[in-house]
Amino acid sequence: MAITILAPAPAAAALPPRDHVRDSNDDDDSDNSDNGGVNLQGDFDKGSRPAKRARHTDIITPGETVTDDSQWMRGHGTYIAPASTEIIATVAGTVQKTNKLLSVRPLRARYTPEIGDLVVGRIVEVQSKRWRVDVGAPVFAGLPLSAINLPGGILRKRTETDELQIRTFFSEGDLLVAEVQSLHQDGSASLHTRSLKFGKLRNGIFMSVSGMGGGGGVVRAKRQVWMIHTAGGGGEVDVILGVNGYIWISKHIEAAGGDTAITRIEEKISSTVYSSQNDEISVETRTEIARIGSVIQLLVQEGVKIEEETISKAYEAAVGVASLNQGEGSGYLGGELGRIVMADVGKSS
Amino acid sequence: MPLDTSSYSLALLRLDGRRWNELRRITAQISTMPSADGSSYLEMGNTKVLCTVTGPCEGGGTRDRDRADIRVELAIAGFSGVDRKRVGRGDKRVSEMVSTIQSTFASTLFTNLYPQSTIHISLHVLSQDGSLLAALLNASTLALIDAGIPMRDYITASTAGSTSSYSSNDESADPLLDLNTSEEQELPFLTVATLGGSDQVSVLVMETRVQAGRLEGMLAVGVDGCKQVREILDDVVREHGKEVLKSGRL
Amino acid sequence: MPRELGPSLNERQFFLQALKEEVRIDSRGFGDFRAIQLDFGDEYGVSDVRIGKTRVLTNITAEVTTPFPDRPFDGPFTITTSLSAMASPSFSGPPSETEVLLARLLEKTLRRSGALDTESLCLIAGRAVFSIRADVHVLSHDGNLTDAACLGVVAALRHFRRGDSEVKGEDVKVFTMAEREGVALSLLHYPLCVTFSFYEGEVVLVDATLSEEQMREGSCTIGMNKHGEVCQIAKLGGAPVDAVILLSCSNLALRHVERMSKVMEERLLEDAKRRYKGGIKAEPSSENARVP
Amino acid sequence: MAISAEPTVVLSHLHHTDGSATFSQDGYTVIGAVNGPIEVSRRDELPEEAVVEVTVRPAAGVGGTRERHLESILQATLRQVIFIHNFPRRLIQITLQVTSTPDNDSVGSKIVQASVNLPILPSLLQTSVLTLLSASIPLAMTLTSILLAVTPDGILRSPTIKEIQGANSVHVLAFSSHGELLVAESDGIFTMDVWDDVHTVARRICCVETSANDSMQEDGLEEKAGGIMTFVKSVLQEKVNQDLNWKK
Amino acid sequence: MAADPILLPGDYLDPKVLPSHPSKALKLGPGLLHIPPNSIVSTVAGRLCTDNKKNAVWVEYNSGRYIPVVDDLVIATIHHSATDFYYASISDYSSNAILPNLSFEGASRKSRPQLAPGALVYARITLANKHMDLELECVSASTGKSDGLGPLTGGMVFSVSLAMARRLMLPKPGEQGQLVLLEELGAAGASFEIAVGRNGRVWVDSKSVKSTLAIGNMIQRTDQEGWMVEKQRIMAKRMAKEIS
Repeated sequence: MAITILAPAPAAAALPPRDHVRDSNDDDDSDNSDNGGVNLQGDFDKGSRPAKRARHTDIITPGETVTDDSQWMRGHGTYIAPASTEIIATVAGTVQKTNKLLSVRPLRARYTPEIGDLVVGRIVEVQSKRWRVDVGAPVFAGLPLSAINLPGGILRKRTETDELQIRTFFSEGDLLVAEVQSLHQDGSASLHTRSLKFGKLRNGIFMSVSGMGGGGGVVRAKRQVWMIHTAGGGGEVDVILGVNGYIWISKHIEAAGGDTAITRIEEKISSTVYSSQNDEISVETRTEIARIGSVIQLLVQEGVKIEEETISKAYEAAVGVASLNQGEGSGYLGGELGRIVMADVGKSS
Repeated sequence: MPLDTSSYSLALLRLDGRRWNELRRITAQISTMPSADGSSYLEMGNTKVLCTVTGPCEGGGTRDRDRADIRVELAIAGFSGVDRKRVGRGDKRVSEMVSTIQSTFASTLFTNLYPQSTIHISLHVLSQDGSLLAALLNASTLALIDAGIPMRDYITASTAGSTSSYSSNDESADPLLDLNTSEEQELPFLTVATLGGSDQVSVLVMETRVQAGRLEGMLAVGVDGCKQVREILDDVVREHGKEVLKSGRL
Repeated sequence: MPRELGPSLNERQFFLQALKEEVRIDSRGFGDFRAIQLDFGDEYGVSDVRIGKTRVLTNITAEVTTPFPDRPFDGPFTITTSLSAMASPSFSGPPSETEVLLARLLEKTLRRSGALDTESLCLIAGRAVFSIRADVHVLSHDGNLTDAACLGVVAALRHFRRGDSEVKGEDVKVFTMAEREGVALSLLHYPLCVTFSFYEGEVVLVDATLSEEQMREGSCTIGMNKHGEVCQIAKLGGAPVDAVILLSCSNLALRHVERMSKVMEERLLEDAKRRYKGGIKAEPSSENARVP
Repeated sequence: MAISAEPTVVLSHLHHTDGSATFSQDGYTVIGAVNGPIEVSRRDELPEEAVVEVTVRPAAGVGGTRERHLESILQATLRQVIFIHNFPRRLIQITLQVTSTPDNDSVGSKIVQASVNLPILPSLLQTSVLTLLSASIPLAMTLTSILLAVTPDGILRSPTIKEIQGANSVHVLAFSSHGELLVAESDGIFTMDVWDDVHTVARRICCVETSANDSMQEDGLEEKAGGIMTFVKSVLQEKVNQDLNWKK
Repeated sequence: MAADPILLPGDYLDPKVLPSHPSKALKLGPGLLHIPPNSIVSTVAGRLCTDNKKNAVWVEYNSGRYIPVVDDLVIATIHHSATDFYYASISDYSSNAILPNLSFEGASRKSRPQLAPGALVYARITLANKHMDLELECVSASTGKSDGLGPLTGGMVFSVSLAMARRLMLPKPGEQGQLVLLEELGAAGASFEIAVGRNGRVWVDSKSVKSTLAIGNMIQRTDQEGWMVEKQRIMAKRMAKEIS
């Protein structure tokens, strides 16, 4: 075995005394500069060596002390080391200060429910008086039978008959949009759908961007549900961005009669709200729904936050790109097309 | 094939040209897999591992109802080693590593924040060249940070060896940091993992015979190696964080 | 799946308070073992180790087999550990984590450290070797199975006698104990395990009972021989412990290993004397001399 | 060491089990432990009676078909002995660990051992019953068991391995405390007449020949050497007296 | 030596040994089974005991697993809670017993004790049926008072044999059970609280860790080593001196 023997080091340095090892950190730098030629590629530039690093970045990482000032209270993403006042980060993210509350918001994390969140979820289990709903949180959320609009009137009392036919409202696999009503001690959420905005979802497609970080991908915004007037004869398409990173894109269905009397709406509830049957959806609408889906996927890939503004812009750009490539009107926005769309989005913002 | 260690005392360089206290090249990436809650890819020299974290998600609390369970899966690819041997599911060495990783993070993560749920850590070994357990622990730490699961501090790991085997009572033996496969086969070594680059040792595994007196030196080098690894991993996380901030996702 | 209750909150609190006052529930010192009792069976290679209420029975057997093709000179040495419902109902069913880790620890301490000279088991290279098998039966589990099992296997290996053998050309003849006296195995060193349990970051207990094990935050098993060679260290996760404490554990381990080695030495000697008195040659015939 | 023909018993010596016993006889030593009645997994539970689980573990190696066969005999027998209707949806778990067998005459005798199932059966049966008694699990009866070999020289009690190998047939019989035959397992060639003889001999050895409902006359029967029932009774008497020494 | 006969399972009782009471019906205690029309058979190994006053007969034995009987007092460990119940365990590997949230003194829908998993309660068995889940209560259903039942805080639990638990709970342990340890400890000035569960668990609390341990260990040793009255007296005095 051929070994190139490099010039031996001076004899004095040949045997590093063993008790010396503990201080080796101190000589580390000198050691490294000695053999600068052997610089490890994995080593980051010296300026960013932690010992010398000025904490100019806003990123804080687990184990890092946020403050040792005892006037702050610790919030999410931090802990206080036993027998000290130091508040230490437990996640990698940015510091957030709310009054005297200090918390670290992770760069990315699973969705943690908060009261008032609009979420899209999927029924995973039907129990006698409630449903268990996957909302992408650490544990399933609950939707009590008492927290939905029952057919035949908003104010109607729930009866045993309703309990027996609980599956006629929601059954396993059904998708719904709901609001977080309350939180339990273990962090699990209780949902409600007691508004016409909420309820069962149909006539569309489901997407999950929770991989890009629930809180990070979809942000809590003023408007999470809106309508896009699509191009190409697709008509109106609804977009629902669940704060939990679950997204629903569907054909817009006009509530029958528009703003007629409330009693009419109630009747409406009974007939269609819990239907699992899709309406007639034209090919054009389907194309545009798919295009919006692709747009969102593209934004996720590019690490752009998902909100009404970015989606609308990107959608317009995508429509523009599609009109250039007439005849190849697939909604697919991978590769080159995606780059063009993103360039357009960048220009307009 | 026995490893020729005789040249070490001449040049004080190891066969791959490193000094006694030098780590191999460590490169790592996080958020490598968008569909997982957290993911990482880590290379320590030619040891390459992939880690994905899913969760915390529903179902769990079997050990303790007030905490999340941690489930670890470890798959060692048949092509990862020299002998291309398939590692079965029932392999005790694998079970031991799985149990070590599970137990390490069970006392590092704040699992009490996620009662009745499970955190899945799935590890894939693509290539093995020594310090496997250390690489797995490091990759898991990164993926767990990426998943935003609260932890006390980084768990970082490295290996340390000694330049002469147990039989030769060589007083002048040097400790070595971060062993590769051929060094592991020939020399006594240990794997050590510490919390946050401190002297707090979470994992200490040694499977070879060595004089007790040599332990201190090896442990000190190993602990120091963990400290260095922590800085490298921390830089990876910070770099990634900066990018995320730049793209305006937060 | 039957489950164990585990210590109640009251017991946990009481235990931790007692630790603060430097008291253990069974009023032992933190660094003390329970009483160790080592017995040997009537047959060779059977050891019965009792540490407090923990009891482990080890049985060594030898058989002539063909060696593995890649190791033609080595006699295979296997250690099987079985935790049955006898030790705890939760051990019925597939091997538990406890069982796998115990097997691994014994394997690392005894096999990887080369305690048994496997080459001495070779009769005809590539054709015939003695294969040695150690069956470890846990009869009662009140903590610290590892140390008990390791002591049990080493003691049983030292106690074991395989049948004497003769090789004539290609033929191997193994004599029964009646025909010729048995041959002791060749052991290169006698590694033993000492397990430390950690609490509250700094309290270190030796030889934890089952309930102490259920309440510990971490543990470390050190395998050593009396010459001060560390054969194996296993701190497999758990709460972090200062490196200095771990090093002091290895010093403490040596003391216990020396003590256990002495117990083993004495008991082996006593057993040898007992056997000699009866006349080892007279032994086989006694089997037939039964009460009519 | 010398193999004692007299059986020896240690009762309730294992920690963490509900009952335990070590029984040695004819060179066989078996350690038994019982847990129960305990929770049983949903999959295995019986709605009206207890599940009886018997595990036999050999001294060396892992259990195979031989052990499974012994387990099935034991399980069927013990279900008759235990009041299983008292514990519906519960489990009574019996583990029998063989620790020594009397066959060290020839090295590597595992193969020989594997072909012979019966000789160890009486020890297993006796151990399991003693273990159940130690756990105070309600039983309908106690049980005594014996191994007999029919050789050209006549019927032998507690035969050695060699004698078994030379025997025409081997029989294991077990009797309840009321003298009813519970187990009859035979191996070899024999006629019904021979079997009848075997039955008579076995019954005489196992059961204390007395009117069944008179339990207080045992003193007079002590001389009847070999009354296994007497032996079991004296062992338990000792245990009960020790346990209840506080009770006047 | 023993006046009372030792019984083995399957032994028929001699009608002569049965107590004969003119008016009361014969009561069969543990370990006996009535096979109609008029045979009585033992099911365990133990000693036959009779009580002529109560016209009762039973088998005294000490071993095995605790088998729940209605009205027994037990020390149970909370396993987890559900909306209306706590699930509590009274021995390892047994299925859980049900303890209603409201069966505590003064408990109402609004205020009921919050018990974490692992907490101990001293409870009475209200339902023990082989086909049904065990049920417990920590309050007397008739008076609404706890009568000493309820959550146990602090202290330490020691395991003893089932017979020892019975002896500790006898109305006159000294006379009926040759057990004077507790009285002697009290007389020697040791102060402590004790709760005995029929399931073989004894809870002890006192002012210090050391004395609690000493008392607990003494109870265990009396049980395991079979200390007679004299020995109990000596040891109790010695211990009282040590801990005071």
